[in-house]
This record gives sequence, C-alpha cells and structure tokens, in this order.
Amino acid sequence: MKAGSNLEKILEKGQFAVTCECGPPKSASGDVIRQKAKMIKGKVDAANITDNQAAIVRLSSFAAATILMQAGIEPVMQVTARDRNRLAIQSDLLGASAVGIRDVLLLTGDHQKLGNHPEAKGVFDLDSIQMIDMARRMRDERKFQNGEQMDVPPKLFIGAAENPLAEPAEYRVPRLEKKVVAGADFIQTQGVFDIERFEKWMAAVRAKGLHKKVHIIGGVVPLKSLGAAKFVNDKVLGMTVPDSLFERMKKASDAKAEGVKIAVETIEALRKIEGVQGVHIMAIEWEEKVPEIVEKAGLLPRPAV
Amino acid sequence: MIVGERKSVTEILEMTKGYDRIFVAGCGTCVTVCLAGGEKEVSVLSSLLKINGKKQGHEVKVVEGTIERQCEREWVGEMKDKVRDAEAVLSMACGIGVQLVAEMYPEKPVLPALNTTLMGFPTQHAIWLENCRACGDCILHLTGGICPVTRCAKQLMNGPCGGSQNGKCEVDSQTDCAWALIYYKLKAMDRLDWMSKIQPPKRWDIAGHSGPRKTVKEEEVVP
Amino acid sequence: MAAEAVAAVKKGTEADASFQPRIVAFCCNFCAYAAADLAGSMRLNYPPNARVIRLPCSGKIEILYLLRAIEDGADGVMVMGCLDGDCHFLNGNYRAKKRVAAAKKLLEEVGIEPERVEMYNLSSAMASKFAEMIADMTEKVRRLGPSPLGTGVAK
Amino acid sequence: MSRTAMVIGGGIAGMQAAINIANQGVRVTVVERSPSIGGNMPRLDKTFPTMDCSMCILAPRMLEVARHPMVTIMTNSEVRRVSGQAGSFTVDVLQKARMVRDTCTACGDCTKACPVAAPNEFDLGLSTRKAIYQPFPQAVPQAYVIDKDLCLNKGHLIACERCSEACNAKSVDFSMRDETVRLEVGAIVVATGATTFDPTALEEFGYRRFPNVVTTLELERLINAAGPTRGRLVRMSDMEEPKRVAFINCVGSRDHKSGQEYCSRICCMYGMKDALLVKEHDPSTEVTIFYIDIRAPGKGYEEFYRRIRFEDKVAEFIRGRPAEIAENEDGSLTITYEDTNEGGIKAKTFDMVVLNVALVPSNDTGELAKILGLETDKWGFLKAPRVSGGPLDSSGGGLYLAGMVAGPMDITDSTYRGIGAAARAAGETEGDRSFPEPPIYPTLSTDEIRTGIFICHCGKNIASVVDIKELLEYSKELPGVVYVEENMFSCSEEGQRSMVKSITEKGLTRVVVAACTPRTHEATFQEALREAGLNPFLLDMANIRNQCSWVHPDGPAALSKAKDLVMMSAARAANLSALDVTTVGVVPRAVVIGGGIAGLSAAREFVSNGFETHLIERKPYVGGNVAKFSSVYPQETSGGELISEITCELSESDKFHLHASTAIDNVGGYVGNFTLTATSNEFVSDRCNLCGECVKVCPVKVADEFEEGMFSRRAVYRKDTYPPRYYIDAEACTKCGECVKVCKPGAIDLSSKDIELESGAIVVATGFEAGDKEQLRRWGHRKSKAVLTTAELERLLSGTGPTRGKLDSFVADPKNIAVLLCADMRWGRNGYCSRFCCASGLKSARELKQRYPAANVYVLYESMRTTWTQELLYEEVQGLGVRFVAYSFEDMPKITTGDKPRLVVKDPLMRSTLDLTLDLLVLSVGGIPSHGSEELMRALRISSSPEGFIQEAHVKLAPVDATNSGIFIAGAAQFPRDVGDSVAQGCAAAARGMAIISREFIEVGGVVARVLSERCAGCMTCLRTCPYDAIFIDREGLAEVNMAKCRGCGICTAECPAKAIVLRSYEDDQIIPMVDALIGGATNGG
Repeated sequence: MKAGSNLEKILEKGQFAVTCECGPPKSASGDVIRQKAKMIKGKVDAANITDNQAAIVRLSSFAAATILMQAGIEPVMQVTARDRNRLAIQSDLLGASAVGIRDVLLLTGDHQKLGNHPEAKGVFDLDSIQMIDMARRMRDERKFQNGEQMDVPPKLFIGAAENPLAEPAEYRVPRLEKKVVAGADFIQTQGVFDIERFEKWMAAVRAKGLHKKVHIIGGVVPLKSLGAAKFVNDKVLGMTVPDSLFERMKKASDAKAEGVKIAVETIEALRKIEGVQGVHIMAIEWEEKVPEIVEKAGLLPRPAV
Repeated sequence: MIVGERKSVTEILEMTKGYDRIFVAGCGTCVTVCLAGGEKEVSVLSSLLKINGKKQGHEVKVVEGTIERQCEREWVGEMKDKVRDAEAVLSMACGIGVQLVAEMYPEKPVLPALNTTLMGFPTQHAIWLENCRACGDCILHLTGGICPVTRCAKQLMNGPCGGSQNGKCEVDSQTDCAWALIYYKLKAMDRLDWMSKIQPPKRWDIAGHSGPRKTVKEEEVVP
Repeated sequence: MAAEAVAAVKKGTEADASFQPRIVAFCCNFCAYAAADLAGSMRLNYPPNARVIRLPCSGKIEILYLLRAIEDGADGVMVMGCLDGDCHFLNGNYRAKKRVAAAKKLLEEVGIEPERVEMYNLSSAMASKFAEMIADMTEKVRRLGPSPLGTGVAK
Repeated sequence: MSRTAMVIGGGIAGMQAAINIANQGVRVTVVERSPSIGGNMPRLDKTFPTMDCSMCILAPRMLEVARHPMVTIMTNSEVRRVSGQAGSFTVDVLQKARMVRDTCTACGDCTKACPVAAPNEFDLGLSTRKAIYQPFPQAVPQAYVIDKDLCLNKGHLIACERCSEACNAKSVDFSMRDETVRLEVGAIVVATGATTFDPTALEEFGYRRFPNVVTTLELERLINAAGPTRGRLVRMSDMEEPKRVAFINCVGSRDHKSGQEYCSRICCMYGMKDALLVKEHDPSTEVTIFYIDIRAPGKGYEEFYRRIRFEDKVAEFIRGRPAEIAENEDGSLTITYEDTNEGGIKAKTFDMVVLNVALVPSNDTGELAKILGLETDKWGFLKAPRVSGGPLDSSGGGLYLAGMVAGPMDITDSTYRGIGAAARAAGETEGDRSFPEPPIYPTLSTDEIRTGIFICHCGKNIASVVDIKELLEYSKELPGVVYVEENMFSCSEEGQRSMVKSITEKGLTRVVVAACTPRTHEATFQEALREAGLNPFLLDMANIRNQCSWVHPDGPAALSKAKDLVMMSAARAANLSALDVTTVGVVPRAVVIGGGIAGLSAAREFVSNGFETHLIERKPYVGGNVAKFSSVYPQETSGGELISEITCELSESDKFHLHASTAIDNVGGYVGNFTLTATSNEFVSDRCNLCGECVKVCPVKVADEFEEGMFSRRAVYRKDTYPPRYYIDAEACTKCGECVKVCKPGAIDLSSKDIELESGAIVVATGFEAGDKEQLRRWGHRKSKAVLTTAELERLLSGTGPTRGKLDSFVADPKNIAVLLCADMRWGRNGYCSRFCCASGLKSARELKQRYPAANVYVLYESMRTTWTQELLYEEVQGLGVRFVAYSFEDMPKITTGDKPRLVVKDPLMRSTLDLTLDLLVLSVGGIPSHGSEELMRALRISSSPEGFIQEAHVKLAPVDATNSGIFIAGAAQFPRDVGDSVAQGCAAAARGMAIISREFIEVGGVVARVLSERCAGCMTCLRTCPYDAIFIDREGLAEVNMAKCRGCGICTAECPAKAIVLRSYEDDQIIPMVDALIGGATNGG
C-alpha cells in the first residue's frame, strides 16, 4: 500500500471502482459540498474535488476535499499546474497528506483563456507529468523537487487524467506510458461516448501492458438533455458525442431518462473491456443522479475494504 | 526580429496631449521591417498629430526623424538636436528603443507609440508569428526546431495536453498545437524517442523570472 | 462653421448649397482616368469640385497622401480604381481599398468624419459612372460641411 | 523579298497580327475598310468569362497599334488588286477620302454643325450620327470622317460646308480624293472577321417586325454605359425596362434552313454573358435561356456556365428550340416551344426576346477571296487546308488567316491566331529586321527650375469655356514659372514648332502643357521636349479639356478648376527629374520546352525566321500525343504524318537543336536573358544505324507509354517517331551495359550530361496527359479488357500501331458498343470541359460503327459540345444510325465490370432505362496537366490556373504570354485544345518570343521603380508585393529592381516601410506638392 486509501484498496484488490465528480461551488458555501456528500454517500468509493474546473474560480479544492472528508466521503483532490508553481503544489501535497487526504489527481489544467479570468497570468511552471514525477519522488524518495530531503513524506495515491481522444491520436498511449513511468497509480479518463474508439485505445494500452501497471478508470458523462450533448460535443475539449447518441437524445421522450440509460449502458460496456478497473461518473451539476446510475449499473452496494 | 504594432491613435493622442512640439522618432531596423515604426509610419503618425492639432485649433509642430536603431547609444545620440527642440519624444521603436531614448534624454518625456508584441518571423507578408520567448535555455534540437515554450500555450515540456484537437490548440482553434507539429516533425525525422523521455521541470529563473537578465561575452569585456 | 455643418447633417436638414467642397480624386491611369476622359468626350456634366491626380495604379495610393490632403484642408478625398478583379496590375485596387479603409479608421480616431475619404471602383467605359461618383462625393461632402481643418473659404 | 507585310482587317485578330509582325522588326500596313480600327470588340460591353470591360482591355491595344513606329494604318481603305506570290506581292489599296485631315483634334465642333443625321452603325442603328462623325469616342485614328453618301456638300451642286466653317483646326478638306496606293509586301494576313447573321429571314422570330425582339449584339449596345441609352436596358416599344427577358440560342446556327449547319461556337457563352449583364442591370429581371446544348468549351467557360446556371441561378435554362414568337398587344412576346427535357409544347411570355444569332462571313469575304485567289468553304469562310499549318495557312502561299475570317471563334482564339499568323507572315519577309533607333533621352542639367506653361485653346473646345487670358495671367504668377504661351492647337505642327522654339529660347527646364489628356497626347509633347533637347520626362500635362471645359459648361467654375489643374501641374513639374532609358542586350536564341505539336510548331517558326532554337523534350522522341493519333480530325492525315511533316522541315535546318530525354533543372535570369540548366539522358547518338541488336539484349521490360501502357517494351526501344533512332528510357534502364556491348556503331553512352543554355525567350509547350486515370477507374478502366479510352483506341486503330489497326484481341463480333463522353471531365476533381473530347468520342463512334455495322453503337453524353464544323461530324454519326443517349451528372450511367461491362443508364428522351451488356466501352478522355508541369512552373516562376494548367497573362488579349515576362505558352499546356489550335498557338508563342529575340537589346527604364539603397532595410516587402517578380535582393542584402521586369505600377513604393523605393515620376515629392498646392495654395476654393 502506498497511501492506504479506500480507492487504492479497492483497485489493488481488483474490484471495480466507482468514483464521481463533485464540483465545489462558486462561493464560500461549504454546505453545498456537504449536501452533495449526502447524495452520494455509500454510492461511490471516492469523489473528485475539481480544482478551479474549466478555469473558473471556485472554492479551493484543498478546502473542499477536507469538508468532503469530514462528511465521510473519501476525496480525490485535484491539483492543476495552471494556478500553482512547484512551491505551492508541493506545499499543498504535504498539507493534504497531513490532514488525511490520500488520493490526488494531478493535471496540467484547462488554459485560463477558456475560463472566467482570461486575462490571468497562467503559471504552468510544471506540466502534469513533471508534477506526477515530483509527487512520486516526494512520497517514495522523500525528496523535494530540488532534491532536498524531507523527514515525513506525504502519503499519496497518485492519479492522472487521460483523454484517449485527444491528438495526435497515435501519441496518446505513449504519453500515457510517460505518466505511468512518472509515477501515476491510477488514471481517470475523459468521458467516453464512443465506445468503439475507446476500445481501440484500450487495445493499444493493453498491447503495451500498461493496464497491468496502472489502474484505469473510464470516465462517464450522463447527458441531461440534447443541449447538453451538443454542449459537450462542441464546447468540452476532447469529448465527441457520436451521431447515434445525438439521435437517441433527439428521439427520446424523456431526455433525462435517456441520458441515464446511455450512462448505464456505457458503464456496462466499459466493464466488459479488459483492463478497465472502474468508472468515474462526471454528472456535472447533476450529482443527484449518481446513485440512480450506480444502482442501475448494478454496482451497489459498494464493497467495504 | 522584434515585432511591434502601433498603439491606437486614441491612446497616442491621449499621451501626447498638451505637447505642441513633438519629435516623432522612427527606428530603421526591426520595427521598420515589421511595418510598424519605419519612416513611412512616422510620416503617417506625424500627419495624424498635425490633423489633430489643427482640429483642436492650435498648431502642433511635428518633427520627423528615423534613425538606424534606437537600441544603440551612438545612433540615439544622433537625435540630440531634434530631441532638444521638442517638448516630448514619441518613439516608434520597440520597448528597448523607447527605454534607451528615455535613459539618454532624461529631461524629456519619451512616449511609446508602439506596443512591442513579439519576436518572430512573417509567415506571409504582414503576418508575423511569435516563435521565440528568449527563455535562455534552448531545446529546439530536441523538438524538431519547433519551440514549445513559445508555441504551446501552457509551455508544456512533455507532449500535448488533452486539449489538442485536429492539430489545433485548445486556446484557439486557429492556432496550431505546437506539440502536434513537434510530434509529426519528429515522426518524419524518425526521432520520436525524444518525446518518450520525461523532460524535467524547466529552469524558469533564466527565462526572465528572476529580474532583468544580462548577457555577457566575457572575453570581450575589458576593465 | 464646421460644427454647424455637422449639426446640420445630424438634423437631416439640407446642406448649405453655396458651399463648394474641395475634393482631391486620385485616379488610376487605366480605368478611372480613362473613364474621366471618356466622360469628357461624351460631354457629361458633373460638379466641378474634384481635382484629379493621376496615378499609374490605385495601388500606388498611400495612406499618407490621403491624410496629407485632409491635413491640408481638403473637404474630401477620393481614390478611384479599376473594378474588383480587373486591376491592370493584378491586385493594386484591392490594396488601395484596404488603405482607404485604414485611413478612414485613423481619421475617425482623430475626430474627422471618415466619410471624407472614399474608394470608388469603375471601368474605363463607365464615363457616366465617373460623373455620378464625382456628383455623389460632392454631395456627400457638401452634407458633411467644410473640413474642420479648412481655411473656411466658401463661395 | 519584300520586308513588309500587310494585314487586311483591323479587328482584334488583325491588330494582334499587326503588332506582332511589327514587334519582330517587320514593317506592316493595316488596311481597314471602316474609319477606325477595332472591329467588333468596341461594341461589346463585357467579355466572358472574366467579365472584363471590353473597351478597357481593347483601348490600350488600339493605341499601341496606332503609335507603333513600324505600323501604318490605312482606314477607309480596301484591297482592290493583288498580284505576285509569297515573298513579293504587289497590292493595290483604294484609300477612300476621309475629307478630314489628321490635324483633326476630335473636338466635335463639326458634328454639332452638321445638319444631316443617319442611323449610327456602331450602335447598330439604335442611335443616330451625323454625316461628319467619329465612329466611337475611342476610335483610332481619332480624326473625324465624312460619310460621303450622306454629306450634302456634293461638288458644286450644293455647298453646305457648315462643318469646315466650324472647324477651328481647319482640318475638313473637301478637296481630298480617293486614291489608289500600290504597296509591295512579302506576306498578307487576312483578318476581315465575320458578321452576325441577320435573322429577318427567320420569320417565326419576328425580328424587325416586333420591336422588342433584338439580337445579342444590339443588347450589348443597349446595356453599354456608353451606348445609346447610356446603359439603361429598355425595350424599344415603350422604352420601359423589361422584367422578363428570354434568350434564344442557335438562331441561324446548327440550322439547315438558314444555311448554317455549323455551330457558331461562341454564342452559348456570350448569350450567358449577356444574361448575366441583364441580371446585373436589374437583379429582379427574370432571365430565361432557350438552348439545345450548352457549349462552354474553353478555359474557365464550364465554370462560368455552372455559375450562371446553378450557383448564381442567373437564368432559367429551358432545353428546346422555340417554334414561334407572337407579339401581344402590350408589346410582350409569347414564345411557343417544345420542351425537349420535359416533353410537350409549351408557351411563355416575355417583355423582350434576345436572339443569339449565328456568325457568318463578312459581306466582302467572297470578293476579297477572289482578289486574293483564295478558296472558301461552302459557307464563304476562308479555307485552311494545310494540316501542318493549322488554321493559319490559307489555300494560297504567303497568305495567312487570322480570326473569324476562317470561322466563328472567341476573342482568345482570334488573338492567338492573329499572333500566330504574325509569325507565319514574318517568316515570308526575310532579310534584316529593322527597328527604329532607340530615342535619345537628354540628361542636361535641370537643377534650375524654369517652368514654361503652354495653354492650348483646342480650337474653341477649351477657349470657349475657359477664359484663356485670365488663365495665362494666373499661370505667370505660379512658382518657378518663367514663361507662358497660348496655342490654338498645341498638338498641331505649328504648336509643336512654337513649343520647341520657346523651350530652347527661354531655356525652359520644365514644361507644363495645359490641354487635353496625357493618355493620348503625352507622347506627342514628350517628342517636342526631346526635339528641344530636354528630357521628355520633364513634362506634365494639365487636362483642362476632357476633365474641365468639356464637362463644366459654367465658365467661372471651369476657369477656377483649370487654374487649380495648372497650378498642380506646375507644382509637380518643378519636382520632376530627367529619367534615362537604357538598354540590355538580348540573347538571340529561343528555347522551347516540350516537343509535341505545339512545341514543334513554335520551333518551326523560330527556325524559319532564322533563330537558333533549342527544343527540350523529356521523352526520347518528339510528337507528343499527336504522334499517336491514327487520324487528325477533320483531315484524314495520321498524327505521325503530321509530325514528320514538321520534323522534316526542322531537321533540315542547322539552327535547330533537339535535346531529347532532357529535363529542366533550373531557370534563372529574365526576359531577354534566361539561363536554363538541364540534365540530358539522351544515351543514344545519331550514330545509331537502327540495326536493333540492342533491343535483343535488353533485359528490362516495362509498360510502353507510347501504346498507352497496353503493351510492354524494353528499356531500349524504337517508335516510328523523330529522331529516327533507338531510344533508351533512362528511368527504366538499369545501366547493365549489355546494349553498349552489342552496339556496333558505338552509338550508346549510358551517362547523363549537364546542359546549360542561354536564351532570350522561352516557350513552354508541355502539353497534356490524355485521361485522368483516377477518374477513369469509376468505369472499370484497366479492370476489364473491354473498357478502352479514346487514346488507347487511337493506338489500336492506327495502321502503324501495335496491332496494325486490328481490334480482334479486344473485341470480336460485338453486339453492343458504347462511347461515353465526359468520362473523366466536368465532374469529380476535373471541373472543366476539355474541349476536344466530344469530337474524339464521335470519331471513335464513327469508326466503330463503320467497322461493325451490325453492332448497336451508343453515344452517352451529358451535353454535346461539337463546336464549329465538328457539328457536321455529329450529324454524320447520327446519320450512321448511332444512338445518342443524354445522361445527367446527378444520375450518372452505372457500369458494372465483369467479363463484359454492364451499363445501366436512364434515357430521358425515351423515358426509359437502358440496360445493356457491352462488348466494348470506349471512354472519351480529356486532358489533364502534364505530369511534372507543376515543378516546371515553379522553376519558371509562372503561375498556374485553378485547373493546374499554365496561367496566361490575360485570358483574352495575352493568351500565350505566361505571367513571367519573356515566357510564352503554346498548346495544351495552357488548356486542352485540338491539333489545329495547338499549331496556331505554337506559332503565336513563337511570334511573341521573336518580338524579344529579334531585337539586339530591349529598352528598360523610364517610369520604373528605383531603390534608394541607403534607406533600404532589406525587409523584402517590395519583393513580396511586386506583382511581376521584378524585385530581387542583391548581394548586399538590399532590394534591387530588375528594370526589364518592372511595369511601373508603384505598388512596391506604397508598401515600402522605409520609403526606400520610389517610382520615378511618381515620387512623394512629385505627388504631395500637387496636394499641397491644390488645397494649401488654392485661393478660391471650388
């Protein structure tokens, strides 16, 4: 065990993990997080706290993760390289470990230009791979990025993100491999709509044996409406909704139910793919649907480890 | 080459307000080549200042002059007489030139007529692409001659982020993803091995994050 | 005077008919100047306010020439070139069009009505068009009133 | 031999012939029947497909002819008698008295005074003119003319003489008499053109009975801004603008009844052009075109058609020939027609009907043919029976044809036939070519500004409006002015003499002439300056006539403007500087790239005019595609015979050098001085005795390109082509050396050689590739033996071909044969019409039907584009019982290839679907750009057109000039065309080339750009923005102008950020002072 978190245990045991996304509010309200915690309690193994997601200012991921933990849900604290330099990131990792946060997801982050402060100065001191490498050295070698030693290293279960559909397509798997070499323990992928393409990617992942070196958790985005499908397709980077799903959303009499249905089907399909060890449900501002999806996908109850 | 563009006339008029004798100083090198601050632009701007003055009902005396380079003391020294006769110098040089003129003529207000925008080359006539940030630690030999420090919006060192789509950057669908360019270039050169190695964090101190940098050619400096 | 004229335009009232605008017309040799010549051969009458300056190609026009005319006090400046796609020198008239647009923007920024500078395109056979364009510009400038930079001479 | 030539006819073809003969250093006389040169083009409003203004492109050309020192124009003149033969003709020309001397200033006072009015033929009777008149304002010569038939002043019976009284220039001269002039000429170009068919006889259309039925040419006048209605399109019955306009195509064309079975070739295009003009005139107008086939065969034509019909939907297209037009009470017209596509008799009503009339020989063609002893065809056009002379050689030696005198054609074709005829004609006028001495450009010191102002009264033209006295007083006071003078006519001899005298006596260093327009008179006054020893560029003209007195009848306003114009001129003149014109030498040698029919034709012209010529061919032999043809339509000569006729001529000359198996590597230099480097893989020398031992030992087997890849050959091989020897295909050759060993005469050397050539002009004749293999795959080409292209069939049908003309191994006892037109053109990646393939498809159909009379032969076509006499082939093939099925591109025929191809196609006429098993499918293929032409264009720095062929400098008037000066295009490298047109274009390219290499030097300088190198930052802006590639960067990294290439547009100067490049005579200090003077200096406003 590297960190001993719930998520780590489930994955190490080879059980099918379920995580979901829990976005902090654009305010100082801790209650929002507590409310969300109530909805998903017992339905997921851990929940991701996003870090100024989409480059829009929100309550800090460190604080939100702490509140979530207090509410009895294991947080996956997301940390981006956009807003912090190597000093801040290391200090946050130490702090997180100190308060008991174990799971972290280290990302480069969406560019500030796409968010609500486009004039901001982006930091990007490190990229995600350099962050992962740094976190692993802190944990395993007790070394800061500059090589200095520390007494008490952080206990971290290091996650990384991957978008199988980004480009150049043929470079995605080599890049994943770089993250694994850098020290990623688990991978949460971008939302999967096109199972066929995802399968192709997984085949390439397996061909390199990466599925044995890292836990791969497939992303699922439930679609609330046809508009949401369009939004995801056009506006969210790295996600493409296939025409067949558009058709389904268009024809559905109850779009929300259809969205849930598609999400459940996606989970079922992901489960069948060799090397996929869990699902990460990104119900953006629609967290209340997570229990229903998890239940319908036959993933309840969640194992106790 | 250093590339600049003229500030909006409105902004220039605002900063020249109250001066009735203005020396518009062009620079004959980079900003001439990038069509921003050469002799022709000097005369256009001068004419505008005069039009504005006349419109306000008083004559603005504008003197034009373009020197070889505003970034060299010897050349800037040549402007002496024109600077002396003016109430303010409106420099059409890049930021470097403006500062040197200001330093050499401390008694005169020196006003920047341009915004210095980038270092780069023209991709076609009148369109310039930034391709160097003077980071002080060149890695172009490893990236197929394409600079990720300049051309990747996140200055990534280890390949494209998840936002690379259709060979374009997530920040702007008109901009090429630098890493997609690098990937295909290295692939064509059969040098993809470089991209599989993890590149360590970059030294940003020498990239200008530690105050003004200085370049010294030691053997040429005599006490 | 200028302010009054502008105000008059704003109110939509007729401009002072006694005001004779002074207009500089830069004409390309192959189309615009030839059209002007043909207008002469055809004895077409048009307002006498424009003075033609012949250029080999409208692509020779410089922003400075346009500004200089305004600076000197011209009430209007015309650039007249070949029809789109018909430039004798391939693309000079497109360049001219862009420069005229740039000059208009600059003038607007110093508070001069951009309508005082206009681009026109015509072929060498369009004599009546030439006459119409001169009349059109003269009328337009008359509505704008004398240039605020002019000496204020009006007949 | 006589060193002069004659051109009969001053239309566009004749003008092009004349200029290009003259530019080769041969004196030429243009004999024109009417009072002005120009022909039909001045009547046209726009030209298709680029919609260029017709007059805009023509007027400079007319002036060029008029000013050319080697050209004499005889208007109002007719050839009456010709004797002698090629090289020495004696020609009697009747020059009818003009009654107006050339001192005429074209002021028009006489016309105002003339009491007689008559229909104006220039406007086709839609307006009137006087008995003394100018045919049109841009007429050349500018002088007026008296129509003797109309003039009242006939001898002593009536004395009218109002015009001569009104003429201030005293130019009207009733004593002038008709005169017969005898000329000795070496060659004659006949370019008397064609005329439009008079549809009056076709009573069903009601032309002349119904006022609202007009012809296309009349419409051109009605819609022209300078026309009788000043460009307002109205119908004649009520002068209202029509809202519904119909065009009827093929009126008098493709029509046995009216005697023209042929297709008039250009009317579909100009009909569509006019439809567009009508629509542009008023977008709400409904336009309908009645057609049989739309024939749009030319560069950019198909695209134009698609735009008109499908993209911009300018007109509704109805397929069908109208039977009758009936007039309604309100003047509207109802057309009854059979709709061929939808079936049934229908009727439709319009406000105006335009008859798209046929072209027929000019009225005097028959008479002229008799005088010249030339044969005419059955319709009266002049015949061009010599295949290798293409359409340029008439039936008589030394007599050449240009333009529509040989049949209907568009301006582009007329132009290059005119230019081509110039090459043929100049070849008959051997001897030293002469060029006028280069003028002297004095460069006296002119630092002191002493300006003289000469104010012209132009008779009453200026003086009657502008107060000359006051203008003189005003001018005296202008800065720098030391002298003022007034002249009744400054351009008259007297005026000129006085000007020269004043310049000399007063020591003037700058001259301002306030008179008419510099566009016509600058050259005249520059001459006066030169005569006075002053540099001609120290002149400025104030246009106080065309732009002042003629347009501002109000005296005070005109005076005020005239003052300003003179003041501006004086301001500019003060800053003008003397310019020199220098010369650069010319390499008197031509290079032709490509040895197909066009390249060979070009080479033949160069060689027969005495120029050393190098022909570079990539293949080991010449002849191109034509060498493979079994026959050349419409003659029955084989392609091989045609080629050998030309190569025989060439091989006899020591001026001709063939570099076969040679590829161009690099081209440097500029017009007059090109340097080409090439690699020659010509491994077999002329020592080859054709023994054939080499073939026996060659181990390499490759597809035989000469047989369209249907058969194979060795790397060493032979064809019945020129040069007569064995060839080695360097690409296939493994250099094993076996052939070298067995070659007894020692003719083989397997090493490549570098070639370097200098030349003054380059002709690019790289031809086309027959058939787009990728597009053809759709039809099962190469998948089935029963699918052949027309190119392949040519080889199989050829008596000297691989099967000796037998088809047995491909088809036996066929039942069904189909010929598919547009097999690879007008769809997919080839959007254009390839022009020659309809005829080649029909030729195949005819041959196959004749061979297999029992077989069903089908021709599948989208639209039948058999232009001109190809229409007769179409009729002939129809007569043979071949079935024609029209298909559409939306619903293309379907071919399934098995052992025998199965064809399914909808037959709209029969309203049925055809489902056939074919024994043979022939694909009529078009031409695509030659392989490698793209790299060649890059090396030559010339542009390509959207289809990938070479872009011409001007689609109408410079169709053989490439975009880089000194480089010319011949044949299908410019666009696919037939054999005759390729020959003509080859000749034309040679003529253009000879205009350069005939001279010892070319003049450069004058109003060109110049770099002030001390200011140049080397930024390349000028280089990038120059439209003519005239600027280069020198060794110091600074810009420099190649004066031979600079055309003086000044675009670079407007772009240069350092003000380091100036256009001479249009420098900032020559333009800005005009502005400053006008606005800053004017004292009295408007």
